[in-house]
Amino acid sequence: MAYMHIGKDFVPPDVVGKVTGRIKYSEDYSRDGMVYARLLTSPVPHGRVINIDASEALAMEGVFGILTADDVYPDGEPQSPGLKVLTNEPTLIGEPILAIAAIDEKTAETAMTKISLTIERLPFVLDPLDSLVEGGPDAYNGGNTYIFREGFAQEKWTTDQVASFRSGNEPTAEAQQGWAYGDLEAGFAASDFIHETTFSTAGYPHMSMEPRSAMAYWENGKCYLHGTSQSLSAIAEPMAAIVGVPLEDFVFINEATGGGFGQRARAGSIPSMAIPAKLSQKINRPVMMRVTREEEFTIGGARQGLQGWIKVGFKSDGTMAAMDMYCISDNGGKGGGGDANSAAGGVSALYQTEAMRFRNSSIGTNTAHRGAQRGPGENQIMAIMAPIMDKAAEALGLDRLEIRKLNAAQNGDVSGSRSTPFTSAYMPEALEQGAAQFDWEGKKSRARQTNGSKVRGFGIGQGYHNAGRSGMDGIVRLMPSGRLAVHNGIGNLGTYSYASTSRAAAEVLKMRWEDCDVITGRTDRHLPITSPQDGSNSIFTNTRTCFGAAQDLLVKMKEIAAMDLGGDAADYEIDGSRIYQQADSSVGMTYAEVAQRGIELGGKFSGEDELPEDLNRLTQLSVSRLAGSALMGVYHDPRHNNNPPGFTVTFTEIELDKETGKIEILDLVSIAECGTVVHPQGLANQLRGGAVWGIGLSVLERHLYDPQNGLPASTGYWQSKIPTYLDTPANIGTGWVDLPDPENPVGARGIGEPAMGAVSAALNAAITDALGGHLFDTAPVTTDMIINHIAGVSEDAVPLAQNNFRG
Amino acid sequence: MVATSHDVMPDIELYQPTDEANALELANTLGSDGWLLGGGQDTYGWLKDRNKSPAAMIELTQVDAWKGVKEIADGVEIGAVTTLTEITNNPLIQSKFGLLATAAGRVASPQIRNVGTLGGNVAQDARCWYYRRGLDCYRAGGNICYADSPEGLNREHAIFGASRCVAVSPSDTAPALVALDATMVVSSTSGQRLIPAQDFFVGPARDIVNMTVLNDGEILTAVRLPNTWANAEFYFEKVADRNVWDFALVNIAAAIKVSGGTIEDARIVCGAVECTPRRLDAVENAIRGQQRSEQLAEQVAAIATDGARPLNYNHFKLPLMQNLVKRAIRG
Amino acid sequence: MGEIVRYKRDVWGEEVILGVSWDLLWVVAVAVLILLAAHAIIMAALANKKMDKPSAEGRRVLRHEVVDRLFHWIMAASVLVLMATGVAPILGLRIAWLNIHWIAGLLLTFVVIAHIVRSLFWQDFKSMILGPGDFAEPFDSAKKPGKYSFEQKGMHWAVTVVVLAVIATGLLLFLQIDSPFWDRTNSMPEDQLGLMFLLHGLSTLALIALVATHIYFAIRPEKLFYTRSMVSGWISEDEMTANHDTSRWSPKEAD
Amino acid sequence: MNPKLSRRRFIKGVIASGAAATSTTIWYAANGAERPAGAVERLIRINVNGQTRSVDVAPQETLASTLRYKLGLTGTKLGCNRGECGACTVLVDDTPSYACSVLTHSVKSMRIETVEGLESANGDLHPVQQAFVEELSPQCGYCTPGQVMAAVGLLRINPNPTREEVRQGLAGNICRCGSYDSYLNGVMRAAQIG
Repeated sequence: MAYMHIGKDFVPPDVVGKVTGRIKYSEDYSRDGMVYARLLTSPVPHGRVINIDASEALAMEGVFGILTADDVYPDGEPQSPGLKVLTNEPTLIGEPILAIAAIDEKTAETAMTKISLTIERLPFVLDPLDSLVEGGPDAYNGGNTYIFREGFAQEKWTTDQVASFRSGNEPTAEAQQGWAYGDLEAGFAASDFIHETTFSTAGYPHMSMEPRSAMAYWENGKCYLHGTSQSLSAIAEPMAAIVGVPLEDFVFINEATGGGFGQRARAGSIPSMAIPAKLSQKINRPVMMRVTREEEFTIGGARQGLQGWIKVGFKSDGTMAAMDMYCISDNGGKGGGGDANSAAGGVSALYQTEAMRFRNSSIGTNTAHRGAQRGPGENQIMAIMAPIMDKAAEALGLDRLEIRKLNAAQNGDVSGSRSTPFTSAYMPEALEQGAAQFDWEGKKSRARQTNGSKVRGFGIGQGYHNAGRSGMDGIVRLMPSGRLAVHNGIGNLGTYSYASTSRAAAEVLKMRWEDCDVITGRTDRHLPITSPQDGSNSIFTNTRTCFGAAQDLLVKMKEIAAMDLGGDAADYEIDGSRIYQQADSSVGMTYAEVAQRGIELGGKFSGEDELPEDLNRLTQLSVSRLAGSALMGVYHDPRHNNNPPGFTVTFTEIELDKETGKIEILDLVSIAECGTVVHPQGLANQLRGGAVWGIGLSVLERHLYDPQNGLPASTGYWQSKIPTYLDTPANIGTGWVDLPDPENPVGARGIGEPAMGAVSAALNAAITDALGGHLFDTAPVTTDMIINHIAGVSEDAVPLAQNNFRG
Repeated sequence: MVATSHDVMPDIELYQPTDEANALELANTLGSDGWLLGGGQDTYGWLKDRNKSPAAMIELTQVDAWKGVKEIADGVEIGAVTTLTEITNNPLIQSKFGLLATAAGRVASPQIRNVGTLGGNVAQDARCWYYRRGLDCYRAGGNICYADSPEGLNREHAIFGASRCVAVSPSDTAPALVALDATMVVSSTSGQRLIPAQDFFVGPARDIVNMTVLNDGEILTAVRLPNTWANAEFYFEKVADRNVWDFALVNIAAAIKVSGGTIEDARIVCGAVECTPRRLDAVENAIRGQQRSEQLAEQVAAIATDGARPLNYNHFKLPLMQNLVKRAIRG
Repeated sequence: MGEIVRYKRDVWGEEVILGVSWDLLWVVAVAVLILLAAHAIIMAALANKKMDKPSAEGRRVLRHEVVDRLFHWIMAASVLVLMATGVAPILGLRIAWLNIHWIAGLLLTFVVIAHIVRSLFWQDFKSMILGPGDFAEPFDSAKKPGKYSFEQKGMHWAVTVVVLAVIATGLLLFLQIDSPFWDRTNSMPEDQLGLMFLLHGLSTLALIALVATHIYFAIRPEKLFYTRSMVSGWISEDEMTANHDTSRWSPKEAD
Repeated sequence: MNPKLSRRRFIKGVIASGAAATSTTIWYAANGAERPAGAVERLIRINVNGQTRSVDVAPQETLASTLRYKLGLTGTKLGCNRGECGACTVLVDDTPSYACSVLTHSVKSMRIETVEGLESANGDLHPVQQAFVEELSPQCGYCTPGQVMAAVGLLRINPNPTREEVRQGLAGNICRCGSYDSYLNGVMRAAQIG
């Protein structure tokens, strides 16, 4: 289908601001009388605040006040997992205990040192398996796990059970959660190749470039919060609740966000933004709270680390007949995360496993809080699975590409515990396209060729994430000026989807992009609700709402035209600036005229009544405030059917130096299978960025806590090993299948997360290939591990460890 | 700091002497209260964290006499506050002492090399994360090492020469200077001392809180490279986790004089394996007079790690070091 | 003057003992110097009133057997080495002191044990016992000691206590560093470790004071014959009768 | 061990441990001894983006602090404040430097350029900026000013770099979004435009 905007590049409105430095992130704002807050954070991994004596600090000149957990939770802290705004019951080092406001940061930091804090120290644990063993320490007050609707609980295995798991065996304890489909036993019985192993993957921090600084002030009873988030309008209501202010009196300002990657999607993952709001309310001054890199590490969250056991069976023809998977998920210091479940779902989706069983227990540790990070679960497990696929191919005498094609998801396929059908799926096409672009057939014979100390390795990776939601709202307004205002509540974290999805409205109305304005950036610009911008959903979800709202507008335009110019609404056609009769194009009116008429007519035309049912509260509020200002299209999106997948495929060629353990990526091609392409540059950026993240997961990034005392060791960019220019290839090939999805009006699905998983999978497979088929069963595979493997050195490191060098 | 992540520079006085005498006088007067500031890349973190609290900084980079590269009678003299970028790009160093140019070019990141100085790079403090976190370990004047214990995170730590402290020499240029048999020019108000690069660095057995032999009031003002090793065959390699920013897991600097395929003389030095750059005398002795070959490299590599004592997580440094020695000898 | 105890933060930021304040080293040094100088001045002032020095000529009696002399000098040497190596880094001297320190410490420990065993079973242990009667000795010029004078016994027991304290704490500290016999475990909590360092430091300071005093008396002219006896084993009969009650100490003749 | 931790004691511990180290380390503070005269004056003039500005600058102040909080030039971002990310990269006498890790006093006699100073008088974007827009190089944009400045600095000394040279030249700038490839495309395009 030929589109005017969909599939075309454009200049997103904020990009000039980004290259000139003019666009403002939360810490770039200032306000008269603004004071500066700094955080006093927990010095212990697990403790209880007994007393805070701030009298000496408060007596200092230039100190304006403090905020403690008692201020935030006058009725006591909620006994639930999840980050608190401030806490008296820290379960990780660096958790904010109080904030202090002063004339400048230096004074605040000095004042901090004059606060007398008495803390009772409690036992701590850094590795889930250490907590799981009977008698092991518990990360939380009241247990080491949290059971939904039941509260904190203790999950313990016998010493033998833990030891048996550690030595590579299937866990025998009952798991907290699980699902299964198909006949697992029959699947394994029918298998000619079975691979069984324990594995571990590292949790590691998000480390967005912008620390989660926030600034807040109160004016006329309203709270203005300059914050950072992935999800602009989705944040508003829950954030207002955390601050304790009615939604109508809360303005959230967030023009740009310096990266999110999962940890700024929901208010509960960035409650620290409420600190300046609460403090500002208490001391009656604007408060800026700059968050440091170390604090961003501590409260910025981390991917869940997985320790698990898998058993996979393949039939002689290469079909994945059965998959059994048991995970222990590291829930960190504040709980959270469903990585293991997603990992299992991802395996089911990508490899179309005939029978599958998934079991998981989530265990807390006194480490960074966990939550979604780019492709949570799927991206870790693909790094483990890809080398296994290759091993199966080798054992069964199949080509590595063929075994993937054989198991690939296609239209009509289903996946997951409920056997949910895909809205559409073209994985074989993606594999073929990738193979062609990479020249798999031409290159694959070079695998394991050596050149001096260097050896080549090839890898194919696949990525998946459920990539679309629905049920959100859309607002568009046709202004008397003839311009279209597309109200879009997606956060601006660098995907440009707030703009690219808005173009679906322009598409419907056939308007030039130059005649459209995306209204976003702050909630008092009256935004519709949208889903949190996580789970790669925005492209799918918000093209639906923008398209729908524009359709509603178009219907109204036609009604007005018919009303004023005669005939039936269905007789009218549009061209982007005029609405006219199909039969006689001279009978018509301009968009500006229609807009003006809409305002005059009022009622449903200008958003005053006949609004869709089930509009979200925020949307209602926005519409009520916009009512009468323009001809409005308002839309509530119904639920979609089935599972819209985002699929990726990556082919890579590496050179591994057997003497240094270093790898160099010689070639890397990533292909997206995400329905119709909405924004090619944006899509390419997601594939490139996903590649860098995949490299981080596979070979670099880490999460270090000192086992002796729980101190975090990887609090900055240096120690957490964020990939640089020189750790990533100079060229990343990209491509896309570009076949439309039926559940989306423009045929689009999301892609952000799978863009990473395919790369982590391909890279791990390539390393295994280069090492002649050695499986590390872990991610990342770092330089030292490669050297040790080649030299036959074994260290006293625990293979299933979490939060240290092995995971 | 443990409880609060300090991030703001606290009040500290700053002196910016522009002539040598004034700078030395300040260093002498301020003594241990004065922090010598080169490019500052190993300064501001300490200060922002409030883990070190000098009363004043003495900026050395405004003293022109301590900057630049010049030819002297027997070689080249490099001012201690010459930036690493300048050293990397200097034609004289590139042509005669390419080893140092290469090593300087592998330090940290371009921006750090743009302001970081040679003196600062060789005199920088240990990068052990426990120490950098402000813990009161041996190196900070305390009575314990957190890294060397059965559970300590010591992947990046020493395999040689540990004495209570297991930190390693983090510098990339230091091994090159030792390999080139450089002389360190150390000045103070009471005069100048010339110290061979090899003796400039000090391990924890002798001094557990300092990495160099500089005393209070002394300033490293220049580094002299004798012509002895000019235009020898050089080999430098740094293996680090990331190819930017990271300190070496192991690095190697070698200067080898070859004549008709025979190794006449050699100096081979590894960094990041000991608290000081480690000169591999035994390897040098083993290859002197031998034909430079793959076979020789294979034969002698194991000697390099004789006496190594790995910790819990750094066994990999032994094969890595052997492999780098092989590569250096192989050429 | 500084404080007696130095503190540090443990990993939790909690204040724990780090060790003794080495400012006390100077306090001890100055105090000992002043006291000994005062003693020397007073002795010099009293010198003319003193009776004649007993002659070293004549019959010789055995005061210290060769094995005991050997023990003494090994202990003396190891203590001096221990003090020198322990104090060197405090003074900022860059020497590789630690290995020498613990080797000397082990030597001292073995010799001390040997000495204790020997003194209990093969020597006249009673001669060193400090009884209530001994305390009258300094105030009664008529009263002479047996083999050891009150001052000698006092010095010996003070050194005994302090050396045992140094050894006990030193051995515990030795366990905290790597040695050829074990890898360190960091098993001692930081506050206990600090306490050990404090006790080791305090007993070291006491030992320094005692050793200085001991050496001072050893080289005082009127006591020099004792020092000679620790080298060659004998004192003259004249020296014995002048300083000792022969009814309480009757040594055999020296070879 | 005492499970209770008093913060006041803890602070005292900091001070005590500082004092403890005094005798042996070459740094450490402040027993109140007289310090020599000649320390820097706070009121200085600095040349930023071609304009000379008078600013009150504390001796220990970093250039990033001065730019952001004294001069309101918030285009220079603080990503880590430790020289580990490059978001604060500015040009000092044409040389890319981390503004978080340079003292303002150290560069007071030099030309400082920030991202705000790149556009021409008529508002045209600098070729690097223009190319970054065309290639859609930024994602979240937080590292972008640093990437721009590093690229401008590189092109001044090497107007026609190879892709590999650009990669090396920009290596001191982290992009957590992973937009490296897009930035490289941008710089290569800028070299053509420029």
